[in-house]
Amino acid sequence: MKLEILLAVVFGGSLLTYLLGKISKRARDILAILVLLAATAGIASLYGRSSTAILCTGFLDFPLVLRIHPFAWIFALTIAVVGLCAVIFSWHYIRKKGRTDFFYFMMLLVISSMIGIVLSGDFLSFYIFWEIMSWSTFLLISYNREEAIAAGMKYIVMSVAGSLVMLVGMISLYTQTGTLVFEGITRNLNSASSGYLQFILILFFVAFGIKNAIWPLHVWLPPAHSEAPSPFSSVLSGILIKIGTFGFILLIYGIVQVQVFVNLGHALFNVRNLLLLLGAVTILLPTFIALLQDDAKRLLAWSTVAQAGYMILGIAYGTSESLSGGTLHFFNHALFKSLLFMVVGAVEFRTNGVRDLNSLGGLIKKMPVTFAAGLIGVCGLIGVPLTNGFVSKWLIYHTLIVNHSPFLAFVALLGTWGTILYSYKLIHHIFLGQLPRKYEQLNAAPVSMKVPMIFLSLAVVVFGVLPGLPLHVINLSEIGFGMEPLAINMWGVVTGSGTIQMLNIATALTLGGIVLWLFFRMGRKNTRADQLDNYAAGAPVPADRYQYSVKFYDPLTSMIAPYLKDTADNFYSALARGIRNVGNGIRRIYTGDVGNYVMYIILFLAILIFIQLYWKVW
Amino acid sequence: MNFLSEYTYYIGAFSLIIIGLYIILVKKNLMKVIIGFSIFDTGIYLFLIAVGYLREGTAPVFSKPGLDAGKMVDPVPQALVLTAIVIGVAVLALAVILAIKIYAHYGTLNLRKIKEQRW
Amino acid sequence: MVNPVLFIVVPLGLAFAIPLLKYISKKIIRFVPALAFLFNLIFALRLIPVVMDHQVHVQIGGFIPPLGINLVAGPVGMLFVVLIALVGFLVSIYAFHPIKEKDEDRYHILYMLQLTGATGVVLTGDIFNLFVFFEILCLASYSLVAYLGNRAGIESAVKYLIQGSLGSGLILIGIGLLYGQFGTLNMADIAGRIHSVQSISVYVPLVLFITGFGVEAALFPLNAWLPDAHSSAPSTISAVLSGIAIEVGLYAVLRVVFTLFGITHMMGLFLLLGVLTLLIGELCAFSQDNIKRMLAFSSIGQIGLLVFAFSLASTLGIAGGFFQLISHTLGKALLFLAAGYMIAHTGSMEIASFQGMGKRMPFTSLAFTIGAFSMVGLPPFMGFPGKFMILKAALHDGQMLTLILLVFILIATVIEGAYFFRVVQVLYFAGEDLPDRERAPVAFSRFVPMFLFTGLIIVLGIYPSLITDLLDASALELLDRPDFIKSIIP
Amino acid sequence: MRKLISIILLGMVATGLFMSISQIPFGEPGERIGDHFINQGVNETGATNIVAAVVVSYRGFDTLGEVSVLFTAAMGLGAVIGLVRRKKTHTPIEPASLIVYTGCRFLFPVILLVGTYIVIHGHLTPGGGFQGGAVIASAFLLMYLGCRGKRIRENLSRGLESLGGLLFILLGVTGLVIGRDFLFSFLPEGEAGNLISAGIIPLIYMAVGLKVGSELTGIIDHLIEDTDELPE
Repeated sequence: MKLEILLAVVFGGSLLTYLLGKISKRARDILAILVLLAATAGIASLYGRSSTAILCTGFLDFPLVLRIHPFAWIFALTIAVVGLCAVIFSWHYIRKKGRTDFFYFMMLLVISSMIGIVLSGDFLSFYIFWEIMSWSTFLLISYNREEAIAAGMKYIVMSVAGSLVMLVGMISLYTQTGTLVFEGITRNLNSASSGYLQFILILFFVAFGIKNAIWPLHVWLPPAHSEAPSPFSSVLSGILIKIGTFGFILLIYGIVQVQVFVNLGHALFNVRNLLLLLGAVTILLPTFIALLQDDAKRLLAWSTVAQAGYMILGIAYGTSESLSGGTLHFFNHALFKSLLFMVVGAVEFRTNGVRDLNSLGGLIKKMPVTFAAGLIGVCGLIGVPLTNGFVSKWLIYHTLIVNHSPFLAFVALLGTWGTILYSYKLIHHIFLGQLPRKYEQLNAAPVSMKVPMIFLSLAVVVFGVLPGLPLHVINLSEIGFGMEPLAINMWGVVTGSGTIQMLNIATALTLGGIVLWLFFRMGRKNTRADQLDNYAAGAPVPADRYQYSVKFYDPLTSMIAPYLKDTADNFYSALARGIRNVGNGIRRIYTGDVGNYVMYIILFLAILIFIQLYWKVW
Repeated sequence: MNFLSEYTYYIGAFSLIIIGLYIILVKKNLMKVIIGFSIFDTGIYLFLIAVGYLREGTAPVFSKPGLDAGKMVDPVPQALVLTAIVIGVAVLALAVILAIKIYAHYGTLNLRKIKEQRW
Repeated sequence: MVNPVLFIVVPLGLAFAIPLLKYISKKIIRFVPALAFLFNLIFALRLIPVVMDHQVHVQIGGFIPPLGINLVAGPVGMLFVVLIALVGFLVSIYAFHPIKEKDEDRYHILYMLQLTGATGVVLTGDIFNLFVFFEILCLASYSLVAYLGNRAGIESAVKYLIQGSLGSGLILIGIGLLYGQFGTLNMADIAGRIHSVQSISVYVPLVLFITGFGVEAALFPLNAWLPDAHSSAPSTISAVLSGIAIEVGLYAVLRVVFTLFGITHMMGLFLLLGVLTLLIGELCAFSQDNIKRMLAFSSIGQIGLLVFAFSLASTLGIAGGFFQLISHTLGKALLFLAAGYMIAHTGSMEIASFQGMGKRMPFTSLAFTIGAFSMVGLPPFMGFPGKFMILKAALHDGQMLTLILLVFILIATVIEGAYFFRVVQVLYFAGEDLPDRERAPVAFSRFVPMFLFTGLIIVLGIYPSLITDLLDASALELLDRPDFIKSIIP
Repeated sequence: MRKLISIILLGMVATGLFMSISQIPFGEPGERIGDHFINQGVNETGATNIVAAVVVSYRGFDTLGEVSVLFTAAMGLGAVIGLVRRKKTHTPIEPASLIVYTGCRFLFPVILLVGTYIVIHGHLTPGGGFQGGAVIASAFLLMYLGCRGKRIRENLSRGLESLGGLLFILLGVTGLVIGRDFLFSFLPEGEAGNLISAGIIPLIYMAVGLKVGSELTGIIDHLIEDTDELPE
């Protein structure tokens, strides 16, 4: 499929969906799914292709260029697939709410603009799609009213700030190189000084870092992800923040070139080290902040911030293995995090909007499919072998250890440890433990929710067993960046200092599993005991005094909580308040007394005359 | 005193302008401010006329034959002043009617008290 | 080719004729302004290709330029004429519904005179004639601000009048000083001789002009009238004041600075002034609860941005400034119209009272949202190319001062985004969700202008190249001063 | 405090103004466009009053603008007052004394005549449309003062106003129609000094006189109207 047609289909489809919604709600939902199916098929048909197309010859005398290459392909495909899943998921989810046409329109617009971003071949079209994505996201985040309004505000203000900084960086690149097309910039950037490159990189890092939620710029993410409607949360967390990741890879590997990037600046302080440091902080702090959360979606949101840190580590490290790790982690994270948001969304849907972990529990019996999906998702998140998260994390750890970065490796491992803790908290609080009385009549998730969840769960497992599939595409894109590709096969990766073969692991695990199963099979038969038929210190606990699982990691959390203040958030809030106060103060100059106003005019005149008398400017 | 005789008209005109501005700046009463504008405008008209003045010149009207064209004052500033006066009248009329309306609404002409529109 | 003088004469004649037309039928009066500005719009658009090729000079009364008054229809002038006619036409459609029960004819007359004055200012080549038309614009504005006759309107009009006529007085002194030194009133003629005299005696008229025109152009600190006047006027007039009047004031400043005086070495001062205006406007708007005051302060901020862009004094900067100017005119007019319609519906100017407007007035809310997005500079709306061009020009300029000021511009833009997005959120997401039934019908006369403004904002946002040639030609006209002078005074 | 600041600032402004003005020699002939008007004005326009030639002919466009300014003010005044229907005066107005009353009625036509004379002879002697119009308006002011309760018909004054403006515009556009410039003097100049001479200058002055007279009268009328309304 041609790139222009692809974009026309998705953007036109979005608008058409909105208009169709005025006629028939059902037709609209189907059309939305069809549009994304078409997009997925279209993108899939472009596999392995590298080509460019001109979208428009002169926008302000700049050509708008589209291009496809393996690197963009994997992002575009992920976006389309996750978007498709989220739209299917919305079928039931959104029906009870108002403004559904608007929801679908914005949802498709966000997805379309993200496809536009990854397919753009120059900075101007990149920026245009980027901004369309920003404002449509803003409208969707605010969709849930009440607290969502503040979340949307936080998002859009940071987003506008970031994109303005990007605009400056982009125009600065233009004045330096005379073009905005990516290839042209790469070609003309050789002569640029190292200081200039670092300056440009920092500008873009701010912009991409805000989208990708790197530590001091992450504050919009937790409220936005938790307040957005759940299908959109999974888009947000699964792919939208990865657009920042895309930007990082594009900038470092596609434009500046990784050899230049690694050797930039000082030995000790340079943008690479800065980025690595921030990546480490982004893993560490948010992981443990996630541990403190009692809101399921907020927990996942913080987890997203933390996982983004892994990607940053992988990308900023700058070897082909680390890039593979980072990119693969992006791909995997898109699958399991959107899956997890759907799981939470399904629960939220059935419980009428309950997201508080402490008031849920025991839903495993009511929503078994959802539980299974959640379990697989959580396993992927932790990086349990045979799920996809394992391979990408292994690649990242391997890079860090082999290249002698013990501190970073330690942080990464510590992050995984924390991940295990909060993942278990999530799965336990929702699905295990005691089923509250009020949820006894709960139904299982509707089919429209099950389908994407099952699909994504399968994907998590399949790509966990066959990591060679995505790694193959990633290799193609690394060749495109002029890097040495990894030695891979269908089952895993071969490196000089270690090999990972999922076939072996799978076999070993399967054998182990069979042994365990036999062991339990041969052991004594389990007896089922009634919930109240147990003892606490010799006395039965009355039903109403039964302890639900609240304050799960109380000793740990009370120990670490004081260190986990979200200082960045407080800083921005104080800044916003400060600006408002300054504004309130400044507008007092318009006193309402016209005598003062006349005085200002005369003052202005007098100052201008004074300037001439004193400095002789003319 | 050559200086004064050289620039008397200018000094007079600019004194009027400055006095008018001073009244506009300092006075509280809207009517007084309007009067200040009147003085300010008058100063400007005087200044414009003074710019076109020619020593011992006559009016630029060939009302009888034999008038020396070289002795006539510049007619352009006079035309400008004519226009400016009409504009001044228009502004003055509007200002006065607004003052009347202000009084009807607020019961006062004190500009320091008419401060509902601010900030 | 139509004679440019008709752009002034036709609306003026129709305005004069309205009292007579009233005897024929009271109904037709409200269509007269639309007719006049439609005429202007069509013929001005047809004249544009001609002026792109060469400036059109028109003498009045058959006297050659330094003697008689001449009109200069260059790219800059025609750009403004088209803009004035466009906004005038669309806003006059909005006024098919009477603003006030009584005195409909006076409203239309004043409205036409206001825009005629603006057209005269941008077309004339004579400094005193510019002053006269400027006075028409100002006087009509004072009257229209007070048109509703309520407390706020009268108070704002008085304050506006005091500041405005002070500014006019200063301009008149400046004209007198210039005539005294050069003995001519034609702008090109003065411009040709300006460097022949001692600096201070030219500098003082310059600052008098900047101060005088700056009052109307709403430069800080001369802009205290603006928030009052814009918020108290009827919404149509707010749209015109914000979309046309201050831009024309800015045009006068530009004409004086670039063409008349040909300044090249004070631009740092203007850059500072522009950024100061921008920051103060946006900061004040940020803490407003009254929607019209917020929009008014936002206009101040936009003017600051324009001043910054023009002060870069490069082709890029001026072209970008013009683009942003057009974008601001269309966007702010749209915002005022949409806000005005919502205010008419709710009876309150508090932003908080607009809750649920997205359901009750979906089209108006959409129009407001698009206008707001365009103001902030989001693609694919018209504000984006403008901001892009200005930033490009600023970075191309590359001086340290510009780059430092750029940081403040970015901060101001973020603040601007914050308050505009807040209103958008209130429109759609604040308060309880309303059922779909409570939808207010959109009157045809309200729908058409808002629809056309919205359409223009989107079309020009996607195809900015439609007008960039004209903008480049305009920038060239302002910068190529010797050519301008030579073409009028050979 | 305010006074002190004002004085300081105004001192600065005055200094600037003075430094600029000191470059303009007072009362000395210089190279100005006014010289051309004085030397050639009679030939070119046929008016012996050069100021009138400048106002109407050379800078006729200014005059059109000026008329529009006055028109704007009149309209603005009406709009601000916001009264269309005139209330019948409920309180009986104390009439002026007989002498004043008779004097006013006697002077009224005389003043009108003088005003008209000034308007018509604008191109020959000092005076013209504006001055004459103002004189005509003063006649009506006298009537308002002396013969209380008498009012002009608003419709009539507005109609005349409108006619005056349209006449001006039509005279201007005629120049365009015959293929020359706007406000081109399409009538023969005639012999300077005659009443019927100077091309379209007298015609324009008549239009201006009509317009200014009716407008100023209207303004006065409005002001009187509104003071009637004021609370005691």
